Amino acid sequence: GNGAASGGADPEKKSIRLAYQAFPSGDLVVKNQGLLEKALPDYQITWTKFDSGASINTAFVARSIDIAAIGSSPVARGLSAPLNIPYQVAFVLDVAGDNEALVARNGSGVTDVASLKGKKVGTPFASTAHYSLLAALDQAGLKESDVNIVDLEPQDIQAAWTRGDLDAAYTWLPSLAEIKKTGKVLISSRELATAGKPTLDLGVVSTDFITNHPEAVDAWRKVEAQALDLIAADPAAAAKAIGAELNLSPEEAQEQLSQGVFLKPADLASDEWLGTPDKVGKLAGNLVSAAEFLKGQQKIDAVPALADVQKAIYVQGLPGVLG
Amino acid sequence: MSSADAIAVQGVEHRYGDVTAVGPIDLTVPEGEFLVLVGASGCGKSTLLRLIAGFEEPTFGTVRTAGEPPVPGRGAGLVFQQPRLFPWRSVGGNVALALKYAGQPASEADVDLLLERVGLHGVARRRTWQISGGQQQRVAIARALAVDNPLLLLDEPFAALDALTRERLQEDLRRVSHETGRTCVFVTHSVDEAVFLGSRVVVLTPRPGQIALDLPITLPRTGLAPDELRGLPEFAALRAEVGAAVRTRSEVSA
Amino acid sequence: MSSADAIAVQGVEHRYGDVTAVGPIDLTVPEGEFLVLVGASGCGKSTLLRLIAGFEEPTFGTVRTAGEPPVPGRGAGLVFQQPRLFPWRSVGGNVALALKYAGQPASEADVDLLLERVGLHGVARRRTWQISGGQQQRVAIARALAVDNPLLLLDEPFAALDALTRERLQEDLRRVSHETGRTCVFVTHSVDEAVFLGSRVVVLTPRPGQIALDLPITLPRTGLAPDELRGLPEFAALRAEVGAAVRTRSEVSA
Amino acid sequence: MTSLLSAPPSAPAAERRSPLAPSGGRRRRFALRLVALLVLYGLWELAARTTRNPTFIPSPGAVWDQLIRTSTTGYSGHLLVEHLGISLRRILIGSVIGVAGGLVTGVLMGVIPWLRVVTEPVVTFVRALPPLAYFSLFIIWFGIDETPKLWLLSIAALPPVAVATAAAVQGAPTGLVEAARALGAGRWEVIRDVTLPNALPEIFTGVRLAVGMAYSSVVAAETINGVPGIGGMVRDAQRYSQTDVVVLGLFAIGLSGLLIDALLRTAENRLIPWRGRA
Amino acid sequence: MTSLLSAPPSAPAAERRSPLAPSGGRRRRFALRLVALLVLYGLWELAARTTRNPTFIPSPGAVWDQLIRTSTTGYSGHLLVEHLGISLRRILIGSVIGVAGGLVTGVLMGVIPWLRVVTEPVVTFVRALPPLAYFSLFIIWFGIDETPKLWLLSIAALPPVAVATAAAVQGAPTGLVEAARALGAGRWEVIRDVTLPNALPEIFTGVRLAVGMAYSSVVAAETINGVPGIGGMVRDAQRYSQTDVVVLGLFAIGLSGLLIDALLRTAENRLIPWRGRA
Ligand SMILES: Nc1ncnc2c1ncn2[C@@H]1O[C@H](COP(=O)(O)OP(=O)(O)OP(=O)(O)O)[C@@H](O)[C@H]1O
Ligand SMILES: Nc1ncnc2c1ncn2[C@@H]1O[C@H](COP(=O)(O)OP(=O)(O)OP(=O)(O)O)[C@@H](O)[C@H]1O
Ligand SMILES: [Mg+2]
Ligand SMILES: [Mg+2]
Repeated sequence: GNGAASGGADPEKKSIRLAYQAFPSGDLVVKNQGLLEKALPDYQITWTKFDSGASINTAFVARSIDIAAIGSSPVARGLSAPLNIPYQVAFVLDVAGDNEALVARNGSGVTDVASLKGKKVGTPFASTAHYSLLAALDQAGLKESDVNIVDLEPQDIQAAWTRGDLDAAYTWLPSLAEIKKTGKVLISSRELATAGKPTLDLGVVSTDFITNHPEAVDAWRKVEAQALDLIAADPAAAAKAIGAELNLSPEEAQEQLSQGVFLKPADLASDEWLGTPDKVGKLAGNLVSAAEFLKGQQKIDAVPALADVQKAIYVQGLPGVLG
Repeated sequence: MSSADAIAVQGVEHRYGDVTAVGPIDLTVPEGEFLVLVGASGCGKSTLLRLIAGFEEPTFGTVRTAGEPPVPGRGAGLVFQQPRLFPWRSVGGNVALALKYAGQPASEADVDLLLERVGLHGVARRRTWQISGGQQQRVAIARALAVDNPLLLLDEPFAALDALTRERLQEDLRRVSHETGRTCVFVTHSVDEAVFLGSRVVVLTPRPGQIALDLPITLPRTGLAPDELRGLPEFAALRAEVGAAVRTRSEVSA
Repeated sequence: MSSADAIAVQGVEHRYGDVTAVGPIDLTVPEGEFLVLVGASGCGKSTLLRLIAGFEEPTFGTVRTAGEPPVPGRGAGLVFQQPRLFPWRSVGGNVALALKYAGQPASEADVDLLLERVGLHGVARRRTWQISGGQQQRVAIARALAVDNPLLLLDEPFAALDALTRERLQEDLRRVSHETGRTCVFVTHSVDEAVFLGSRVVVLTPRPGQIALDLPITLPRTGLAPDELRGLPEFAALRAEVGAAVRTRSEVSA
Repeated sequence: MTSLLSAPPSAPAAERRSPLAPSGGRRRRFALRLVALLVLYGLWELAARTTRNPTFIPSPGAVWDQLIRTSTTGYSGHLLVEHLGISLRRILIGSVIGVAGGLVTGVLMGVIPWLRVVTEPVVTFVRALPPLAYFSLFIIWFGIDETPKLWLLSIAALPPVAVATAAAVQGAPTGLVEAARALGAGRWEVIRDVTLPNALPEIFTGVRLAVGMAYSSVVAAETINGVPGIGGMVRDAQRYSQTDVVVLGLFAIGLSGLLIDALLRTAENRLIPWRGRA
Repeated sequence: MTSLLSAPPSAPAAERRSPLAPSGGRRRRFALRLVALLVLYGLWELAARTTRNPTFIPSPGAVWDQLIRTSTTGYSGHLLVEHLGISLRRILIGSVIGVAGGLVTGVLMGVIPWLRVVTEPVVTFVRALPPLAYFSLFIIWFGIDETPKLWLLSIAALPPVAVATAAAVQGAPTGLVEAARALGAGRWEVIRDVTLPNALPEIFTGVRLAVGMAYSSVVAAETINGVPGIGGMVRDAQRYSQTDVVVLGLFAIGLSGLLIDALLRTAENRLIPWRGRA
């Protein structure tokens, strides 16, 4: 048990183990430009790439990481029974916008969400896209069983799509870009977000780490905010950093970046998202409704109480600390 | 070398790597002859038989059977020194397989007939490891007898048999070879057996085996009972001659 | 049954499934005796040897060697009917392994000595399939001689050897068994060999093997050269007696 | 005479006095397994109690509850037996195709030298490839329904049989091959009557490994459109950290695998009475 | 006398007149492989040209370019050789552990009857389990660094060796076991001097399969924290539909697998001169 034994629980040991994922966000800018390393020179910092929120949850359970970039849907799972992972949401990395969308294939005869009835729709199960798809169906008055939902990884969606095996798919970039070429966007996560079903990428920090290294958490939030500023101010520079991490050309990276929704650091502390120590933001409610959805799917045992989820939003020092 | 020769071995020498096992040897066996090979252990008898059967190619010289380079399984039946039974087939199944290769429908009766010819009763359904060593050897003989080849090569086939069984099989083989006119090459260590069976006995020198004595056996092939034959003074004389050759020309060798 | 008896077989019968292979047999072999077993192929000689070696347990009756139930590899050396060499070891390696089990440091010289004793020179480094059938059998004998057991069980050890080699090994075995006082049980189909080697010859009936003749051989064990021994009138008489027993009491059987 | 056949060959001497001798062996075996099972159960219960974290080690009780629940109300819309049945069908078909393909490849490779020269590297290359890496190609070629899954399972099952068969065929005993040829057997008769029977024990090992491979590839195969299917169920449960369902799925897979292997072993013992006698 | 040893055993008669007879065999073999390679290349080029979709079938040229690029500027922050080197190290360690474990398990299973009764079902159970299903448990138990990867690879490599060894050990030739015992060999001496050498050919087959298994599990093992690592690289590329990199990775895996298998085969031929002679 190498990773499991050491790390965040030990206040003496100055090390941070970060989990990141391969979606375009400020997190990658922080990693690529070494912002955190510069801010905390006496910490030993390790970055580990994960390819799903589920495996990040597992790593948290194994006490192998301290801070992670993770989707809102897995966070809702992590905060619910039986997982009850002791971590707190400390940052909103981005909100899914046009980079996640439901697309109908040309020639499938599907024109809107409602006409998906009886059709075959692909999406990666247990992802934010899956959640959004079900939300979109619900919005259109369709039951889950009305549609034939197929579990496929994004690259497999692209393959199946080309063969004409799918009528529609809810997926994200880069496969989204490919299938959009021969399809029509029915709804995107940006629209669902405005309709109250946002899906987000969050930064979470283990409770142990917060207790032992609050100043390191502050530093991390600062550099993440810095990255958001850079994305807003100099998208080209941000895209270059992100592209380097994703093995993409800067142009491709910038194209992808432009389709996401990146908040301003100041907005994070608004009531819409994290909120402040005095008033925790709507994010908590959002997570609870995601949990309710999961409960309906029999994927979790119980929906956590709103108050408990609010406690799991780390708002200490907001909004000042982001500046 | 006339084409009527069943076997023509010309200037043959065989080497395994650096070891010269036999040769050089020149040997012509006319059709219908019963040739017995005698020689010290390790002198190359089995090798010579394998050369004639086509399982080895001579390092030097040529081997012809019925005028052609020998091909294993074509025109020559071979009993190896070891039984080499197929363990995945029953005793009867081993014989049946040989019958099948010979193109005959392998009825149970045929199999039993062949087994009885070598003195085996009621063992057809046993597994090959459920019979004694001598019985295994006899199954191997029965298997080789299943195919009607003009040439029969036998490598110490009776070595593991008791005197009585051995004599019966000797008589059977002597009679059959005479009646059918098949050519036989027979390897044995028993001088008595050599003189009794052979129409010609060849004694080999120790490795590399060369011809030390090539003796035609002038005893009558028919008309005499085995005991009468063995009682002939010529028999004793021939036996003594072969025995002396074996003793003087054989030295334990590797 | 005195504890000085090397082998005590009491009311032994052995069955393989439904087949009764030997028995019932009662047989006591005092220490130092050279017992030769003769009998038709399939009469149960090998089975009896395996019972004495401890590789089979009798279906009925008891077997004791040196007063104890026999355990394979303890106190008895065994030469099987087949050579059973280990193909993953060279010829010399097979002998060296036996020396190792005997607790002796297996020097190359020791190995060569043992091989030479059975008439093999310069084959130590060959693979087991690179020697002839008779040579393989001799390696098996050398392997069994490596261990100094008070009891030596030999199952047709000389069956594949030429007359000269065979006689040399016979003489060696006869001398050694006499000098060391080892008890031997020796299976053979050769009546001559039986009378020459044995201090006692037991002829078995066909399956299920029972004792048909139990004959002490009263020939002198020392002092005479082999040829002189074979020339004795008693030798001829004994050979005739055993030969007659084999012939009358043996019928080809399964 | 017939009764002779039914008599079992006498056990090898080395095992003669083993504690599991034929008489009373069955019962003893059963008892041993039961004890082992109880010990394992005890360990599990203990581990579950001490870790007290159902995502780490779900308790036996929780798994049992899931068994009841998934068998009555189902999981991901299908009952446990449905998941298992569909997967077993896939494993079966995949194994059969893979084993057949492996046999043919193996025999050809072992028997025809020039074919081996070309095929051997291809087979070695293919069996080194991770299914997860090339699975997407299958989708492109075969869609998202049964075909790609069956392909994946077949390809997983093929190599053990092919490699074992080829090795065993190449190692055919010279003595017996010669014996068959001396009796007049042709090239293919030698293969049928000597090489293959002789290779049978190793082929069986290959087949048992192949079925195991098909089993352990079922989750990979069912990453795509895998529900219903036990692999799809396990994946789903995994993503939601429902470890009790994951463990239940593992048990369903492992136990049915055990059953099939037992069948194969019985067949092996029946078909290869000569093992150890050649 | 020494020179006798170096002489190769005469080839089995059945292959005597094969087109690949010793003399000129090497060159012929090489030529055959080259032709096969060219044919495969032609097919690939053709497929790439006709589909015209680089995400499905990248052209040989594109893969070559990626080879140059990843070898000079790298991919995901590491050069191709680094990815490959790290993965090979994992495969090597995993294989060694798995093979050693498999050998021990197999021998014990084959030799000690009561242990077999208990161990056999456990091994069968475990080898039916899909690594993807239990990998998350490894993460929980062993963290996210090397340990869980090595465990996964070891467990993947263990079953072929264990099953093949156990089967071969059980099938030890009675005749030779008896011969050793007659010479005074004890239980363990019989195992060391008869059972194991006799099982060696099958064990080698098991080892070759095991290494193949470790190879094909490397992507699964590197799903988490797998960069640097060839499996991690492939997965990364997969996610971004960079099929040329995926194919490059597959080639790197397959070709190095080929190399290792060739080494194993050479060792096998050296170590088992008696194959087919027993
Ligand atoms: N593969 C081989 N490599 C090297 N030497 C060999 C090989 N096979 C046989 N020999 C040697 O060649 C010689 C002849 O062997 P062969 O088997 O023909 O003898 P043989 O006359 O049949 O002896 P036996 O009466 O003992 O059966 C022997 O000295 C043997 O050691
Ligand atoms: N496993 C077995 N199952 C059934 N019958 C067997 C088995 N082994 C041997 N037999 C039979 O038992 C009898 C005795 O066999 P054994 O090997 O002892 O004979 P033997 O006297 O040594 O013969 P040989 O001189 O041919 O070697 C034979 O008739 C044989 O067919
Ligand atoms: Mg010979
Ligand atoms: Mg016998």
